[in-house]
Amino acid sequence: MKVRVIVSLKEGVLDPQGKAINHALHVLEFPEVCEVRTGKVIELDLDEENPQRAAQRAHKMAESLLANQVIEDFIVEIAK
Amino acid sequence: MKVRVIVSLKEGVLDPQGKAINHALHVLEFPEVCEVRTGKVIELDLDEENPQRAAQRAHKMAESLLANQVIEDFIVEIAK
Amino acid sequence: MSSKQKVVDAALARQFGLSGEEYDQVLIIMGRVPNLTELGVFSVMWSEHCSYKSSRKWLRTLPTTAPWVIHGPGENAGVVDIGEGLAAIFKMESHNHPSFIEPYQGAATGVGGILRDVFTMGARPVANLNALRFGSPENPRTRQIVDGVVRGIGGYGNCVGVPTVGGEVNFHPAYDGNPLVNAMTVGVARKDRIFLSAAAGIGNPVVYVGSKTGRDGIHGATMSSAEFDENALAKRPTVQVGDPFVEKLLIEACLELMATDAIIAIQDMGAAGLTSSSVEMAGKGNVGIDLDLDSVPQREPDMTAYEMMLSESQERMLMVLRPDRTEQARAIFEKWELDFAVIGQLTDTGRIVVRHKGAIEADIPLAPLADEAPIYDRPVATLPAPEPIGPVHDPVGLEQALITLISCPDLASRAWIWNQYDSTVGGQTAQRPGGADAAIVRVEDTSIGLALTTDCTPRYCYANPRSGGAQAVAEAWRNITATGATPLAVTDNLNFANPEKPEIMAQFVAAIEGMGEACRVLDFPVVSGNVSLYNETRNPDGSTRAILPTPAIGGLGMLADVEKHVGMAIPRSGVLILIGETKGHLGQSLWLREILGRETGDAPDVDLRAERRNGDFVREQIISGKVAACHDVSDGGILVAVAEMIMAGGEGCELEPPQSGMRPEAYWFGEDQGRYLLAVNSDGQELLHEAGMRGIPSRLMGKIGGGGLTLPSGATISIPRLRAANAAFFPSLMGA
Amino acid sequence: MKAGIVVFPGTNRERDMAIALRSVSGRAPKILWHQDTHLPDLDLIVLPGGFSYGDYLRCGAMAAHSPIMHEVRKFAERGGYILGVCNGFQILTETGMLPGALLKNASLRFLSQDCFLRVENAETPFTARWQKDDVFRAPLAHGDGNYVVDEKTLEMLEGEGRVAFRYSASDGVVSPQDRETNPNGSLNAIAGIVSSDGRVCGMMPHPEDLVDSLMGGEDGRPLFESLVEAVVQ
Ligand SMILES: Nc1ncnc2c1ncn2[C@@H]1O[C@H](COP(=O)(O)OP(=O)(O)O)[C@@H](O)[C@H]1O
Ligand SMILES: [Mg+2]
Repeated sequence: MKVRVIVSLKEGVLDPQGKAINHALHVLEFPEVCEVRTGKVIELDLDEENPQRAAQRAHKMAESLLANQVIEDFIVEIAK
Repeated sequence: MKVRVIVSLKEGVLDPQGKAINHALHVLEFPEVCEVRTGKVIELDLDEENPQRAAQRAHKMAESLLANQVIEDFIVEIAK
Repeated sequence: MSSKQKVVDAALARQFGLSGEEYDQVLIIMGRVPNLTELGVFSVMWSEHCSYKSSRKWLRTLPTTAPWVIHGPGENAGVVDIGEGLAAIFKMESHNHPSFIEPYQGAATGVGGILRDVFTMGARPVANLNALRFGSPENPRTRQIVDGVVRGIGGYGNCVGVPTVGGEVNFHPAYDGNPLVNAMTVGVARKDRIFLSAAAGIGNPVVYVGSKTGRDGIHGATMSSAEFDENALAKRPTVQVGDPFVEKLLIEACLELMATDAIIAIQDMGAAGLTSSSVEMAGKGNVGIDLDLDSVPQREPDMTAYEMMLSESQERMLMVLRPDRTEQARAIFEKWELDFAVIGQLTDTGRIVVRHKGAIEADIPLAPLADEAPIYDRPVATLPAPEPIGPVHDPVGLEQALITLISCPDLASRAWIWNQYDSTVGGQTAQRPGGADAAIVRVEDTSIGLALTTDCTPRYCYANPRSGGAQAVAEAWRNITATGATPLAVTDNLNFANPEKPEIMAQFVAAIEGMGEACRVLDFPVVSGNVSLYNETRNPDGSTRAILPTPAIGGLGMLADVEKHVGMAIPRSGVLILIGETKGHLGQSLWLREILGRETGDAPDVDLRAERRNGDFVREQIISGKVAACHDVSDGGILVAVAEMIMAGGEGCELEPPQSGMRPEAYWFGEDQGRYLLAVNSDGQELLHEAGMRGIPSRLMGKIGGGGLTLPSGATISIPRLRAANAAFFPSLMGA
Repeated sequence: MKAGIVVFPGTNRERDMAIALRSVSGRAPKILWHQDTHLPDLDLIVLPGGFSYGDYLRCGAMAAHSPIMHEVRKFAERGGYILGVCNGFQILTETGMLPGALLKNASLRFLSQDCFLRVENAETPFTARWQKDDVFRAPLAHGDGNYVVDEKTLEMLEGEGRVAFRYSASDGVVSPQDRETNPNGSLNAIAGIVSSDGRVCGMMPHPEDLVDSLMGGEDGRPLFESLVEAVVQ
């Protein structure tokens, strides 16, 4: 089962990388870009057939390692 | 319209970060983890109402800036 | 690609970079048609990169010995004696083509590769340097390449914890499609514990350690030996990705194992990976080697023998161990969480035999693979005479010219770059980048200092390859001397274009002649190096553009007492004295290029005997404690050198009028060689007298003090103005 | 002073730290391995700089889960002194032993340069040899040193005098918005903080790399001298 954990900075935490990309996209003539936020994807290939259990375990992994909840939020998605 | 670009290393390209996370998850007693691949998410808020056009533009941005196509692949997803 | 599928013939061999004659030679050696894996082995072993087929004849003419040289060329790196039972081990290597395709990973893996060359010999790496050449700043791609290369060098070196202490950077349109990334590593080992690569002991296990093997950079060795065409970007060969974290573990694990007596031979897997490491180890030891690829740690499923033998996955080493120490070795690598696998053994067959899944995938006699590798005596054209310098006039005056020069790409402050390199890790860096003409690193727990530098002036090498080659060596020697250190030996990285063109071969041969002569006169032997050819870009219309000939020199010197070294920062008081003769040579000078927009004239003459005499005098003065600061006069001439000392020290200087009978711009900006500026705390008379007694040209340049650089006219350029002009280029090029 | 330095896979400033500790205290520190679960008798544990686990995922995140960190935490609870420098500071925040987090430098580049630090609280075991408002120089070398913390905690840190060091100009002027003097963009120009009992200190710059005039100065020595003094008492 493939599970995807997406970790991104909490709202309110400055994302200079996002800002830099936003700026660069404007320079490259993508004026429609209003905001850019960056984050990390961690794709897990789990030896677990049950999607719900897989998601639960991934959630645990995110809490204990993949995200730093002082500054980051995360979501877990089951890959199609 | 919110669009998400997920950039990840091409298949076969070494992902040192994924390897290290995999190792750490095993130590933390998540033995079910078989493989970990890491990537970046770039969430774009676009001034564009048409989902198709938004995706197209995001695709262009990925090609010209967000992904390094020598070693990276990307996908574009329309946020729900 | 499977060994079974492709039909091997002369046409395929050509695709693999083997000429018709070379393929015929393969057929004779094999006595049959080779299979695909075997063809792959020949093609990488006989590539320019591994066989030095165009350059070997000329490399042999370089001086390589001296009483302090322990190992010259032929090992993974050069080794020199630095006293107290210690040796310095160092080498430079290029990663030019990979850095053009993927600047970050290309540069990063370049650093990783040269580190392995050094620690494979038993040394703890103590310093990195990098010699970089980029295209025109106006070319938009230049900025991306600078960004990626600098991040990559920093990303790798910072993580492994080896300080990056020096290097050089030039910009020139000739590097637009072909930047040069030359990385140098210096390590320190005990003299009695140096590890070599010749395998020995029939039946001994062949052990693979480090990272797993993937399909990375297959045919990198042949790629770096072929000229570039516009399609290179589109082809996108599997780029190698470095893992500096694993490299750090590999350093620690290897050094831990090297403290035991387990290792008989060891070799990093560099270009052409498993093939070149196994062939070279067995070949040097005159033994045979059997490999069982089933045991090779693999990152991807279903890899073929061909892929495993040619993979250039990073952070791997091959060792021959004492059989009774294998388990002890395994425990060390497991402690450091690295792969460890016995993948074969040494045999008495004189052949390399590769097995995979029960089948023999390659069976090649080793001696002819090495001995019958092609060597070419390529045609050499007559060098064209340098373009005449043309009429010279000064349209702007001293002040404006100085400001223009210190802000130009080749002289602007490199702080933007070195501020991204960790230069202090290890706690032994006594002179960081910018502090002295050579970086100074103390050898831990001793009073020994190493002085390290890289040098080359490609515009001189283009105008006059022979003088340019000599100048590169002389400048490295001078930079080391200017700190008070004694120059010991050099490593080189000979970057040239296509050697099949007689005019390029002429540059190559002349540069080596110049280098060789300088090395001989200065007692500065070449102990290691690397050749990178085919550095040119094929334009869409089929024409090609060659790089400037760039024989980069990495120099190493030492101080028995590191406390005695000096930097280049002007002190609080005293005078500046110029040592060496000023003739006002403006050919190929930066003044000519930046002010008159011309790259004309001959390179400056290099008088090696004067160079040696002046340098030996300067070093003596520094070691006797009479000198507060020293800086050599090179790019940009005297006025730029004075400005650099002022910017580094934050103290001004009032300059004396120029030599009579010389045009001011020639005096102040001429690039005559063999000169130094010395700052002394006294009135300088004693030193001037001493120089006079020895017949060494010397001259009072000015009195230290005042708020900036005061010209003989009385005009003063303030220190903040100098610094601002000098600082602007990189931030503005890079957009921060 | 009996000091121990923890080595994680990827740590690279343990030697610098050992040299500094030995030179100031006259005693060579013990090197501890990240998998050790038994600590020797120690006064001080140092988590040194480097790239533990390659700084992959987040700096310090994986090291924070090492077996030894359990012992380090217990050591702190017993009142032992702990110093985390650079990667060590990142590890301390990842374990929650110190509040806040270290984000990418505002420039998004690795920075290696000298900075000036102003001593904000001279009453801690790490700073006693200085006076409040003293300024000293220290090299910094990191990609992720931009200190952030939520507003409430920040108020508490400031209120309780737990900010030990702030980035400043050479004359002591602190300007958080100024990239010249606050190079990584840290909140309130915070360069180092201490725990509520003052016994755990985390800081980004490297005082251990400036304890020898040959290397450009001895500005970092007072920190180690303060610790030696604290231990004696
Ligand atoms: N330009 C040169 N001058 C002197 N020695 C050289 C030069 N180029 C290569 N060598 C020597 O040839 C040997 C093989 O070099 P190389 O193939 O680059 O090493 P590696 O296999 O480690 O990449 C080394 O000992 C190297 O020092
Ligand atoms: Mg080698």
